[in-house]
Amino acid sequence: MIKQEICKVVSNRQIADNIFELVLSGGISAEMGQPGQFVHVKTGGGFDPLLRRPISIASINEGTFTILFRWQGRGTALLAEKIPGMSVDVLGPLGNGFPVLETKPGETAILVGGGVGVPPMYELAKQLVKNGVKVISVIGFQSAKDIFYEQELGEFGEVYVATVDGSYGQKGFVTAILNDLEADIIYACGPTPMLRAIENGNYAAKTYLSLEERMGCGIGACFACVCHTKADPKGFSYKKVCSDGPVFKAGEVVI
Amino acid sequence: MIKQEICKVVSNRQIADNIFELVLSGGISAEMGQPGQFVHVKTGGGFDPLLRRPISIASINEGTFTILFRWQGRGTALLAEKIPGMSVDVLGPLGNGFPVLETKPGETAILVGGGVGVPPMYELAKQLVKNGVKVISVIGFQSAKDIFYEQELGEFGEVYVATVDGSYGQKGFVTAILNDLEADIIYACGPTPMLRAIENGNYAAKTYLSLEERMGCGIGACFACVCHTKADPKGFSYKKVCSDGPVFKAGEVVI
Amino acid sequence: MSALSIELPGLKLKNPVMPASGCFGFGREFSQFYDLSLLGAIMIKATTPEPRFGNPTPRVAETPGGMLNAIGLQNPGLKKVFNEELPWLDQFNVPIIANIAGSTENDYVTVAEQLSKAPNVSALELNISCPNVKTGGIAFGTDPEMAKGLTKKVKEVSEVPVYVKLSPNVTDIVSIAKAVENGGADGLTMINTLLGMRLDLATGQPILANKTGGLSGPSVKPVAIRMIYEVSQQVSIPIIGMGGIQSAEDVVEFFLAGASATAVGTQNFVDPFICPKIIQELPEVLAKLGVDHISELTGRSWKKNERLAYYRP
Amino acid sequence: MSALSIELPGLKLKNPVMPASGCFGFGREFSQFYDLSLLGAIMIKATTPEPRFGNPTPRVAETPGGMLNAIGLQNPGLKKVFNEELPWLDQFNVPIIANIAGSTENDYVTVAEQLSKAPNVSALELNISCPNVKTGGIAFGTDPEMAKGLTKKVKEVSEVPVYVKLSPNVTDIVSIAKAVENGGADGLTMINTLLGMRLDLATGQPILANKTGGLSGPSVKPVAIRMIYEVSQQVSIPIIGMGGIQSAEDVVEFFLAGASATAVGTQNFVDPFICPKIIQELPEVLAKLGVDHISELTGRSWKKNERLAYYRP
Ligand SMILES: Cc1cc2nc3c(=O)[nH]c(=O)nc-3n(C[C@H](O)[C@H](O)[C@H](O)COP(=O)(O)OP(=O)(O)OC[C@H]3O[C@@H](n4cnc5c(N)ncnc54)[C@H](O)[C@@H]3O)c2cc1C
Ligand SMILES: Cc1cc2nc3c(=O)[nH]c(=O)nc-3n(C[C@H](O)[C@H](O)[C@H](O)COP(=O)(O)OP(=O)(O)OC[C@H]3O[C@@H](n4cnc5c(N)ncnc54)[C@H](O)[C@@H]3O)c2cc1C
Ligand SMILES: Cc1cc2nc3c(=O)[nH]c(=O)nc-3n(C[C@H](O)[C@H](O)[C@H](O)COP(=O)(O)O)c2cc1C
Ligand SMILES: Cc1cc2nc3c(=O)[nH]c(=O)nc-3n(C[C@H](O)[C@H](O)[C@H](O)COP(=O)(O)O)c2cc1C
Ligand code: FES
Ligand code: FES
Repeated sequence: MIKQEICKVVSNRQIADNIFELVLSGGISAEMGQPGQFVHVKTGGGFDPLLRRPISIASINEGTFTILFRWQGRGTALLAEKIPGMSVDVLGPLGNGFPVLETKPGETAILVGGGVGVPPMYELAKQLVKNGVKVISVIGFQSAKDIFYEQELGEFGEVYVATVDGSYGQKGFVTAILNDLEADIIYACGPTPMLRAIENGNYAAKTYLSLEERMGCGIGACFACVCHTKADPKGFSYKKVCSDGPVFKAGEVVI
Repeated sequence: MIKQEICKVVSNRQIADNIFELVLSGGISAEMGQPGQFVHVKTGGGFDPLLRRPISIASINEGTFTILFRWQGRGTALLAEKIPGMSVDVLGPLGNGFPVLETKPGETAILVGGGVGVPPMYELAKQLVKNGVKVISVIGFQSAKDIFYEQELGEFGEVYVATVDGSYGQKGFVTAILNDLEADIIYACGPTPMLRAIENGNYAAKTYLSLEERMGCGIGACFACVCHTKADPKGFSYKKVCSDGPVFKAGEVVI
Repeated sequence: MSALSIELPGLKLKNPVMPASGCFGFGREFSQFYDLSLLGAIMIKATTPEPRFGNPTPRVAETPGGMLNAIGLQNPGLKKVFNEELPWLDQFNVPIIANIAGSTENDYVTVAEQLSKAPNVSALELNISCPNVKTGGIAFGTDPEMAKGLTKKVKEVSEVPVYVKLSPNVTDIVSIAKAVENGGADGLTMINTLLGMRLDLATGQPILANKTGGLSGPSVKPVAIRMIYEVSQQVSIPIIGMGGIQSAEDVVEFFLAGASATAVGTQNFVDPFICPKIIQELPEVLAKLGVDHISELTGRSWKKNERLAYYRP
Repeated sequence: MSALSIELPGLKLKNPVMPASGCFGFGREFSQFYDLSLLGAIMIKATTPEPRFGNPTPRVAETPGGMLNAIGLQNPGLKKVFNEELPWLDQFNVPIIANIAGSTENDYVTVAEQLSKAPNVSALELNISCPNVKTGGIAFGTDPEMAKGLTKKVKEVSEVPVYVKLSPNVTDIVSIAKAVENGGADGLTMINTLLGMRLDLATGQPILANKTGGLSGPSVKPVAIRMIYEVSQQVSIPIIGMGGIQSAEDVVEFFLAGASATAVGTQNFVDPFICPKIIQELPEVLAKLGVDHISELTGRSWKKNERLAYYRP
């Protein structure tokens, strides 16, 4: 069930250039299950900023959960300043995440994360491995200084890293690595061009993509985050990224 | 000189119902001298709230200064939440305070404070006593629970307290007490009706009043805080409470 | 609770707080959070004769103390609203105000005629102020004669009272208000969004795909209060006030300005529980103000110079 | 510094940042904080033929992300401005834009004729948009024909270029802009304040003695950006943009929308050092955007679809 809760900051640490790992505690964590869901976070107390910020759930634990975020604008700047004991107003868990059971035990899943698309892959990898799935992570960043969670994902299987500037791992985009791998299923989250390339590349029989869109409510009420369906790309039918997604099967919606 | 400085919170404690005593440290304290001047405080980091808040300087010390404020709206609520180590953006000292040297050694001064008009009286009393002036403080509040700085002012001379509801000290307004006292000079700060009553009461040969007005800039540039002069009550001449005041000689401006 | 009950043309409200159109969909999402029958009423999303997809995304952008939206009247169309959304809402026993929109007078008339027949639609809200569509919408709301003409046509076919939603993007809001009153409007709702825009420094382009959008949220509250203050003194039909309401105190401010009921828009996105919270807090705020019934506050800022009892938050 | 230099009718500015009229007095107070010659220009407080006291207090009220003011054009009058304030400002070697106001056309003409003769006045700013005075002011700014007529009259007597300051409180800002361009305006400044109001719950009455006031600050920025975006595409005279500017990024946003220079108002009250701070930060922001000269940004949001270099704050 979706809850609104004032969570407590357990820890907050910088783990890469402008990337923070924030652990929050609260009963709301008991509502979380599916990797790829997100929380909608009120980053400040008043109306500065006014709207909540959507952030993926990176990891779910007993009584706590973890989010990873990039310091980008006013909202994430305020989150970066949080110290243990402070509180954060969280609405969630929201949306539909990655279908973990789509992968059978013994099958291989490739988890593709680009930049701040990496976070949900951690909980996903954890759950897949628990189910006996072989996990390969392919994560892409701009540059060596931006890399995070390479080791953490390494707990669950091989990890390949791509950097745009070639300062670490494979030079270029994650797709360069995907060309050389095989899997039964791909789960991906990252910038839209990356998702498009993965969809077009047909790297596996099944592909699930987590989309990003500017949001108002995060719960399906404001129609800020809709996208067309592939079946009716110019028509009236639509999906809401916040409540129908953010994860869609490749081919379901126009990205 | 007026400075803008990010001061550090040394301490912050509640001293009466909704009344807080905030001690700040910063080089700016070296610029402060005259009691009755004020600082213009940015209470939050962004634009919530947007404007600074004028607060009287209550006491000036080596490297620190003290302000006392009533939790009223958004700005003072944020100030009330400050804890040691946090920072506060302060502009000041602003305005012209009470003329300490108007009172000769050996003379008697009555210091009248109403509610959050009490704070500047502390530094004023301190300086007057240092100059060999006899100080009597007359302070008024709504109710017993609102009283603060009775003891602190007691360090410098007699203190009389009035409460509107009679729950402590003299029932009624400060003027009831003033009727029974004599002095060479009166210095007063408090709500406008109190200042008017003191002006009209002619309780001493010389009277100085500290005015309150909604402010924009606090430095004399926006014309938010002007008042007419008594010499030309309907004309074009004016005084700015922020930069010509907040302290005026009784009879100088229309209150 | 009777300190909060309000009667307006077509509307018996247990309290004067309702979600604003477009900020609450058709209620389904919020019904996860609380019992919708707590609400004074529900203003449902704008309905057009045919389904609309609306504008491309991004459709929202944050601004200082507010947000821009350019949804573009996405809605499932008259048929689906009538056959599915309204019957679903029937379970809550709460008056529905149906927001109607279109590109032509005919569009409005079609939707009005049909929706006013729905058993749980207590009033219509004529949206002549949507800034986010190419044709219709705001055009009707910026010209007094067009606004009056449209109001008349809709009144002719509507079986329930008609409230007209005014646009703040005008030089003279009073003349528009008077025109629609003359056209037969039973009430006004105001304000819709202010036309605004934000540019993205990363690209140099507008953030919204539609380029401009409608500004809502706390930042517009002073404009809403000013317009309601002006209009309420010049018309004799009631006003449902909105624009930046975040608290019970804000509701009181709208009443003092001249509103007879209020709607909450953007804040539903920030705090999904905001409407029931405000409803719960109102009696205490009224008590502090020393008024027995909230309707005593309507227009108090201009009706008499009698000051309120001293109020401390 | 040459990446910031700008030439506009009558104005050679070393940078495009100036304090907005009414938010900087005649500069005396801010000269305590920094050397005024750092500024691109100074827009001095509105001047009327005779001294004015302005409105009763309270004259300001805070709003979410903004403030209301109803100063009411308090100023020492033409004579004193000409004989005392302008000569005092001469020491700073910074172009002065004199904001002129009045109740009648004659008032404007009188002030324009005289102030345009002052040696350090480089341009006039015709304030036809002050919302806080009973006569004149905004009335001239909401009617295209009146605006045009007044512009013409002032142009006839002015010895320096004339910029007309537009009011955002209109249905169609483009028609006003075109009218004053036709009237001979050399440039536009926009926006003046939005008409707004706040009520005090403690009394039930407006906080401002004048009841309504002009809304400024960050909350109005999206409205300013939208209007400059619209107007700059329809006129061929330059625009000095203002409304909620708080940072070098905001200045860039105004340029992208279509401004050729910018003014900072309310933020001077929050941070007296804001103008020199922005001037200092601008070169770095331009470098991040990959532009050599700030004027390349004017109208970039609509001029070409060429995206800017990727920008990270
Ligand atoms: C489903 C979902 C999951 C996400 N998960 C993560 C995550 O795990 N870690 C992470 O760092 N980021 C994540 N993002 C992106 C994150 O929401 C934005 O970086 C964040 O909102 C920026 O806020 P800001 O105040 O710092 O930036 P600002 O640019 O000041 O934000 C201004 C407005 O734009 C919106 N906005 C800006 N960038 C984005 C964006 N990329 N996507 C959506 N809205 C945006 C903000 O929400 C806000 O409303 C996710 C986005 C979505 C939609
Ligand atoms: C020269 C001067 C000295 C002052 N000294 C003190 C002091 O030492 N201690 C203290 O508690 N208070 C003092 N005040 C009053 C204090 O400024 C207000 O209580 C405070 O600004 C309220 O801010 P807020 O955000 O809590 O309230 P809000 O009501 O949310 O404030 C909204 C706006 O109204 C203004 N405002 C509200 N009340 C007042 C007021 N009484 N006077 C001026 N502006 C007001 C605020 O500055 C702000 O701009 C002083 C005022 C002046 C003018
Ligand atoms: C996302 C969004 C969608 C809206 N859709 C509509 C709509 O369909 N019809 C309408 O009349 N008003 C619509 N509005 C305007 C609101 O009903 C309301 O008038 C406005 O937002 C001001 O109130 P607020 O500041 O509380 O949001 C919409 C507003 C928002 C933010
Ligand atoms: C206190 C105050 C006084 C103002 N006085 C004038 C004035 O005399 N003449 C004028 O043209 N504009 C005046 N303005 C409007 C500003 O110049 C500016 O157009 C407006 O405030 C928007 O900019 P901002 O949001 O940066 O403040 C005044 C604004 C404020 C806040
Ligand atoms: S964000 Fe509101 S519907 Fe998706
Ligand atoms: S507050 Fe600006 S002049 Fe006094």
